[in-house]
Amino acid sequence: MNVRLRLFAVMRTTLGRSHVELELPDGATVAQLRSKLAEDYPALSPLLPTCLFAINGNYARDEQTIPSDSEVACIPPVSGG
Amino acid sequence: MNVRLRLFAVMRTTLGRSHVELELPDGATVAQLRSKLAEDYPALSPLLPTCLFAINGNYARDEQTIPSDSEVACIPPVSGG
Amino acid sequence: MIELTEQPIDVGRVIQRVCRPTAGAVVVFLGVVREDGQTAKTAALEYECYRQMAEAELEKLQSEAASRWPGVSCAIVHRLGRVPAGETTVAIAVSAAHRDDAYSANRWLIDQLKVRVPIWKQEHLTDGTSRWLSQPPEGESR
Amino acid sequence: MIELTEQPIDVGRVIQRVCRPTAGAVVVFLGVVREDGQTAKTAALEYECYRQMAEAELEKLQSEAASRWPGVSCAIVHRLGRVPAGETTVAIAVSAAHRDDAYSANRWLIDQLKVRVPIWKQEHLTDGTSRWLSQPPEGESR
Repeated sequence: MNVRLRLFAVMRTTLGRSHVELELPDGATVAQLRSKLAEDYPALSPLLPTCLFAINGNYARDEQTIPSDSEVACIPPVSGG
Repeated sequence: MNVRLRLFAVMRTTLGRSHVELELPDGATVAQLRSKLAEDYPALSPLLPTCLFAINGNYARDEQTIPSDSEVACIPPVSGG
Repeated sequence: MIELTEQPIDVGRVIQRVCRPTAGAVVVFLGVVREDGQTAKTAALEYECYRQMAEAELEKLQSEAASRWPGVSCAIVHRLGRVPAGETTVAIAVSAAHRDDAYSANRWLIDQLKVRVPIWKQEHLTDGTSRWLSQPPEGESR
Repeated sequence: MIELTEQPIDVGRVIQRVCRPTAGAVVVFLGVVREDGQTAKTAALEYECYRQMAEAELEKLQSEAASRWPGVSCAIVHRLGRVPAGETTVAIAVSAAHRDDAYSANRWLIDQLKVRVPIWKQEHLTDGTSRWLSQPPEGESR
């Protein structure tokens, strides 16, 4: 499946893009997404260990599977307030 | 010496007066003032155990002596805020 | 800034007084007249004070807060006279570099104010009766 | 009331939103842009967010606060975009019958906001450089 991943903050400015498209096996997990992202975009790799991911606006654990057609986002350490 | 004692809040409304004059021996303590007040104004007596006294705008302990010509005030439990 | 006033409290002005280039956090406490008397509803609270001493005690609180939490700025305004239900009776604003100090100093100031500063309130109920209030037991306090 | 806005925050309006006849205490937290960058001075902070998720997380915080501290009302407004030094970045107002709950819920809300809500800030310094900030270690936090 094709996943459109939203990027924010340092991830967005590092790549100069607000989203990337990733090709993943159907039923892939967040962990697989994380690996694929590091592989396809090595510039993001050092930032990934502190990033979380969200599926359809909810934080998702690494073992969670990604439903097709979901909105997936990479969430670097937040700094609101 | 003659002491002019300022009254506030429940003490003031109980007596209907914002001050009283008390005749005390020179060098009298706050404890003596307290007794004299209860004696001269029995209506205040039940309220006195929870009252503090202030001399010239500072809280004063019972054993403290009252300088002549000082401003003395009876401070019932405060309830600001 | 220390103020005892018969006028409604302008909260924006109180906050303005603690603004500093070094301040990253501001905590504000407002006491408000609640409508819940024990039997009838509260129509208003009426505050009286021993003015010189109240001002002096508030100044002491301000200095003590500045020693306990270096770098904080604070402003305390207390209303006097009759304050109708829904209006603000006291406003305490504290600014600090970081929020820990702003919260701690603010909470300390209102707690100390309520036990040390010679200000008293009388509750006027909607049934026409009145009573002097003293501080409720710990945990019940507003 | 939950709001993410590009406009300056009107603190009076945020406070107004938590006024209730049962409220005796209101605690307000304001985050302000400090002028102290590490090397040069901070000229502004620039906030970006993942809007749908940030709004949803703020709504969750509001409901969770209402379950933990029954009877509290809260309002949270966060500024987005470029916020110059001295201006307010976030305002959290909490009203409660008594002050214990107002302080606790307010503090809990800002602490949670800073770790859970997808909002990010970039610091623009007066020397023209910029950097993304993440939350400083515990105790250092604003």
